[in-house]
Amino acid sequence: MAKHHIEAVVNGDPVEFLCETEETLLDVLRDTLNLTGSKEGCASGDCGACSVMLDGRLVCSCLVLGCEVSGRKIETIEGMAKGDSLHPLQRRFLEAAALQCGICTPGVLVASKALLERNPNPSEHEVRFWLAGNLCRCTGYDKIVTAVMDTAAAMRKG
Amino acid sequence: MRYEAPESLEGAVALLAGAKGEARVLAGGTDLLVQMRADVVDPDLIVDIKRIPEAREITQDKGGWRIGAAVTGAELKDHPQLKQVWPGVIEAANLIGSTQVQGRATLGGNLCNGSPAADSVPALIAAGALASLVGPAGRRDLPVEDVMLGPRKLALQKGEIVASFWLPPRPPRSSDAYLRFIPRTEMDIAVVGAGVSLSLDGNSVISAARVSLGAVAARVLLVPEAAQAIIGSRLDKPAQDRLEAAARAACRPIDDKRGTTEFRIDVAAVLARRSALIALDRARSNN
Amino acid sequence: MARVVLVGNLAQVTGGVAEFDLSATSVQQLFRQLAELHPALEPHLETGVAVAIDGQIYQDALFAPIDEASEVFLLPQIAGGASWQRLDLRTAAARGRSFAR
Amino acid sequence: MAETNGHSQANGHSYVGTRQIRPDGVDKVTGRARFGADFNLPGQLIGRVLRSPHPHARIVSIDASKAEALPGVKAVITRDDFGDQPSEFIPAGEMMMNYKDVVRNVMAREKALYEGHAVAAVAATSVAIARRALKLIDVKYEVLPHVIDVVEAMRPDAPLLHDDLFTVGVEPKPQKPSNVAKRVEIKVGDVDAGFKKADLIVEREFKTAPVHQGYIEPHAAVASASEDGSVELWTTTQGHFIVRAHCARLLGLDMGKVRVTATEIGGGFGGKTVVYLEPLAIALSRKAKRPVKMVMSREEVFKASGPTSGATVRVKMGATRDGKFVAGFAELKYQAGAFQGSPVQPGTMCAYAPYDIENVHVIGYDVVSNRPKVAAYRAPGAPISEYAVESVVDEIAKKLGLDPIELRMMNAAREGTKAAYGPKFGPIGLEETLNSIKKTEHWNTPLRKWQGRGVASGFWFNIGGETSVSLTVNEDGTISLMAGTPDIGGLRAALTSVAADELGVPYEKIRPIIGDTGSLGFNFLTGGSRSAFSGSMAIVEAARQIKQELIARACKLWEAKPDQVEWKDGAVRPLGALGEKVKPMTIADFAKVSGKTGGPIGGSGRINAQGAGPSFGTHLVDLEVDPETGRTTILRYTVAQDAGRALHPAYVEGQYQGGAVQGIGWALNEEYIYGEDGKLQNAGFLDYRMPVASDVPMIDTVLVEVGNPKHPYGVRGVGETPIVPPLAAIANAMENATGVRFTELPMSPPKVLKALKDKGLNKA
Repeated sequence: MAKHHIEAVVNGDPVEFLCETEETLLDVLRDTLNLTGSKEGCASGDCGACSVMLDGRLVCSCLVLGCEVSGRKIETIEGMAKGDSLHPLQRRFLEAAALQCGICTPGVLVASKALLERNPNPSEHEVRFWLAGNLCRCTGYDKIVTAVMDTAAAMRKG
Repeated sequence: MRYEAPESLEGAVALLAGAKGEARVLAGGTDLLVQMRADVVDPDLIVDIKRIPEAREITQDKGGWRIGAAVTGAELKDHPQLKQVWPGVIEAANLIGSTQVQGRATLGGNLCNGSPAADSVPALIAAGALASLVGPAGRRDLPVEDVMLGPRKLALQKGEIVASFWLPPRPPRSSDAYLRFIPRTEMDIAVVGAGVSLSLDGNSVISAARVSLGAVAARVLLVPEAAQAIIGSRLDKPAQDRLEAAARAACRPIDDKRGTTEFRIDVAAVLARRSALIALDRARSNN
Repeated sequence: MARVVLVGNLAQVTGGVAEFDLSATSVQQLFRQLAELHPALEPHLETGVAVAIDGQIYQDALFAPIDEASEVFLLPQIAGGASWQRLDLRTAAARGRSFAR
Repeated sequence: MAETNGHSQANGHSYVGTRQIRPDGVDKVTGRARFGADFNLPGQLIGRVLRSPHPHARIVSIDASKAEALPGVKAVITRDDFGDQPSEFIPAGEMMMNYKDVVRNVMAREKALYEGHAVAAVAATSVAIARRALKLIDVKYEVLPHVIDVVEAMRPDAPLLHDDLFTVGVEPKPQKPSNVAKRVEIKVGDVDAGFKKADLIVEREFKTAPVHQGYIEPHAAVASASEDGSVELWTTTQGHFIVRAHCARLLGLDMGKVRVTATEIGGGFGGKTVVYLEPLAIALSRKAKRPVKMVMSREEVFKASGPTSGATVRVKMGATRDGKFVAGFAELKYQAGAFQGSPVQPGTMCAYAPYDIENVHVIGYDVVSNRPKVAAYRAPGAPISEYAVESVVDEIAKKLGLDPIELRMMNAAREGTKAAYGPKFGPIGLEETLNSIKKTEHWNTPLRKWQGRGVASGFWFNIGGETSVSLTVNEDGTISLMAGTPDIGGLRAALTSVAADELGVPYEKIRPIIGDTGSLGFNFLTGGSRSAFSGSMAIVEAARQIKQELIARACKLWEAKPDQVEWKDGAVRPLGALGEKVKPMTIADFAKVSGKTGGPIGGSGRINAQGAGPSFGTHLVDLEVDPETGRTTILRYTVAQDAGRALHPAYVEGQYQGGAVQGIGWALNEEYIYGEDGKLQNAGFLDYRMPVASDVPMIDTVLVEVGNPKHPYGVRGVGETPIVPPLAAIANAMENATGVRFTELPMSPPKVLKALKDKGLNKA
């Protein structure tokens, strides 16, 4: 069967690509669109390293087929910084050493941004449960959770 | 591998009924894609039902609620009224996987994946939900407990799909709850799940109840004996003990990597009691 | 004379002798003297031991000085990685040449 | 000692001890950083591995002709593509290593020895074709009986993995082969005499499950072999020089023709210290004459890489009435996986290292079974043996009615103590960590019913080793720093701080990179808590060379004698009368005239770092047990550890926190679960249950700094010790909460509930 021809919007830019049915959105992002910021840690939705926004919903791009995204909006880690300025979460993660190896970081940042857009004042409990699908093996989560809460506080102040 | 995303139920049914080889319905994809990647399934046709209006909507219907089979957990959680009326169903749906998985996973997919450990299924069964099936022979309603026959075995005919679920009208002083046991706080498959739905009379006595247990048998169980054990009571200690005994008696679990037989029976009883107490507490404040 | 103690299985190689008094002033001399006394120790000394001199552990350090009054322990080498890469890789690679296809 | 609760003092340095932004940070928060699987080369093929479905089987034949004939398949490799390596033991510590095993682990030869063992590999033009090709390879197996458990593998009638494996370290030498590769021993004093002096003897047997390092990034490599025999390789590894050595040996290549570049690495914890895909990718590329990219799936990571040993450990300790330890015995049986080489030796040496005990005897066995070959995992071997000992220490405290911290304090190793593995300790910080814990508010908060508190200490040696770095002064006075040990958790930030302080230039003016194997001299890998310790020593040396060179050039420029100038605050400064004639020159000033004054300026540190300082830590944990379900919740956690000196305190805290949470996983839920069929049942993150964010509390840290006198900044190395204490701390807290001593890890809910039920405690 011929490949699917898909048009979608990624990080605000219109994109077109061809994909096989079995290719996931993650495969398309990484291998076809060369957006390798989203990572494959498990390919089963258990690690969150491939987190992206799909029409405003946080999803694992490894659990979405490429052919499903026709006409839809996708936001990835590559779209998080605007121009020269990092998103406040990105900045805070750097200042707070909220990453060690950095492989989970793109997914954690995309997920954390989604949280703060819904809930500008999350409790520690809410941050931890929201991020439960983002495995990190290096940090023990402490500095990640702290950085998300500190960013939220700073953003509330404006 | 063919992919189709029909915009009507009829279109989906026609595709599935006419499929040669293996055909799979794609709702949230959180199980299907994993199984495809692991070479467990290799379908010739995938029918994505997310462009079908009925599968994507939450509507009021006949005094109750109709929830499309492809509505995601995240959408259920965001619905302003549902969580008031069916908190147990909503919390069960929101226990399926992570926030990311919530953005995709659906009630229809959770049921049709055919796992006895599916989190939303005991809550739906306790709620008395009906699955609305559409197939080549038309539409029929089936109680959710009758849809799944065993692991990966469903009562669906060829070409038939679950289009939506209907939750019945709720009398006052009613509520529900769902608890599951997992070793971690998130991200695991239920080792045991227990859903309880109940209604109270004017004297805070349980007048109606349904109890359902997950992951303790080859399919999710509706346990009428457990419901009988608490109907007519205020869920005092003796009623709790009867509930636990009935829950235990209903379990027919297996030993596997997620838990032992003994553990599952013990915990099923504990969760049935704890769920019932939460449901009771909620019902009391639901006037 | 420095006091030299073999820790662990090394004493098996020497037939149970675990303590020596040696006049060595460096690890290199120490190894030479030990190898003379117990030739079977030699392959272990080449790449296989760590040397603790007055509590300080040296690995692969032939020229580390040993004092008259030093207390020296020969220990199994300590690896941070798996035991099988804490080998002398140069030796390994050099030997490997002769088995190349 | 500076006890700083995370904030180090400046001590005259301006960057060391402060929390600088990591130089590689922006790339990592924007998705720009390139990890193993992010590399692609023009014309690359996709490589995939065919793996054994059987835990133990003789490979009768492999017919790859159908796969080779499939359009799009460019190469297939099997055992026939690797020359055999002789059985030649190269002494490596008392652990021997044997390339006969290494070549068999990367590609099965006579037998498949575990489920997931590589049997063949293909390179094809697409993933889909590669997958189809694997299904066309016809492997005929003769299935053999398998053995998984370590104790069963030691039985004389157990299925034999290697018919040429004779136990080393026993006299007389065995006549029959067995699965016991070796017996090792550490002996100090006379334990029998020691036990005679004991008023209390506690003896217990413990069991731990194999656990995986669990890095989130799967193994990945891209290889490009050319017609002239040269090879380029990009791989995610803890040591690209080690990868080069292994690949050169296995494939008969000149080291100089193999250039290995370490990509950014998405976690390793010891698991990325060996080769799996790399030799296969090179062999495929050599055959196909095109670049080959290989990436493991998560299932392959679990089935064919890592984990660390599971073990059975017996501990017997004796103490006097007032709590003085007089004898310690232990017997350790460690799984090595399919090939010998478990970390049992360090297990024996670490078991009693935190204590001053006159009489110690530890015996260890290295045992093969039909599991993946173990790889290093953070303080390899130590968590297992120290868990057992620290559990018994806790029991002794309870039986003698002593405070567990006081008991440890009474027996703690300190400067001058003869370590249980032989030599005397220099300055060490165990007592300080115990004191720090005792002073925390955490230690003094009350607990409720079903809550418990546990404490345990831990030790790791830390190592130095061969290290090469370079510092290059660029034309504009900025500095390029090159290190050769992959940066897993902030190394570049730490080394840049040291270089900035040594050279007196702003942190931002130094750009660090990890150089490839062609750009630097040999570097041992990132492991053993060595990379910041050794790297900073090498940086100090490289900076010294630059300063010396600049002083020499200043003397020539100023026609001065060396005693008329000095290096201070980032510049060569004239002293005395000379100061009236010339102005100080900064590095940037020299850079402008470097061509005229002798050429490019730089320094290199090429050292074999000695003097690594032992690191001790003490952990404190509160938890709550649900008596009706056996579920454990970690409520509160505090880590105190001696860092010697924290070059970058935030990343040191990160090591403490991360190690503690890995330990929590090890203690509570992580394990390899095998079926009767010898197959791994939980080869995925769903059922291999690593802690998620909602499973753990904040991890409080106390940075203890007892300087290491052998390091210019006092650094000890911090990465490994943090995973040692959690297992026992949690087990001790479980005992405190429930009254039940758990001796088997993980303490998963079914086990806990069963134990409580057996004692009639399973009611809230």
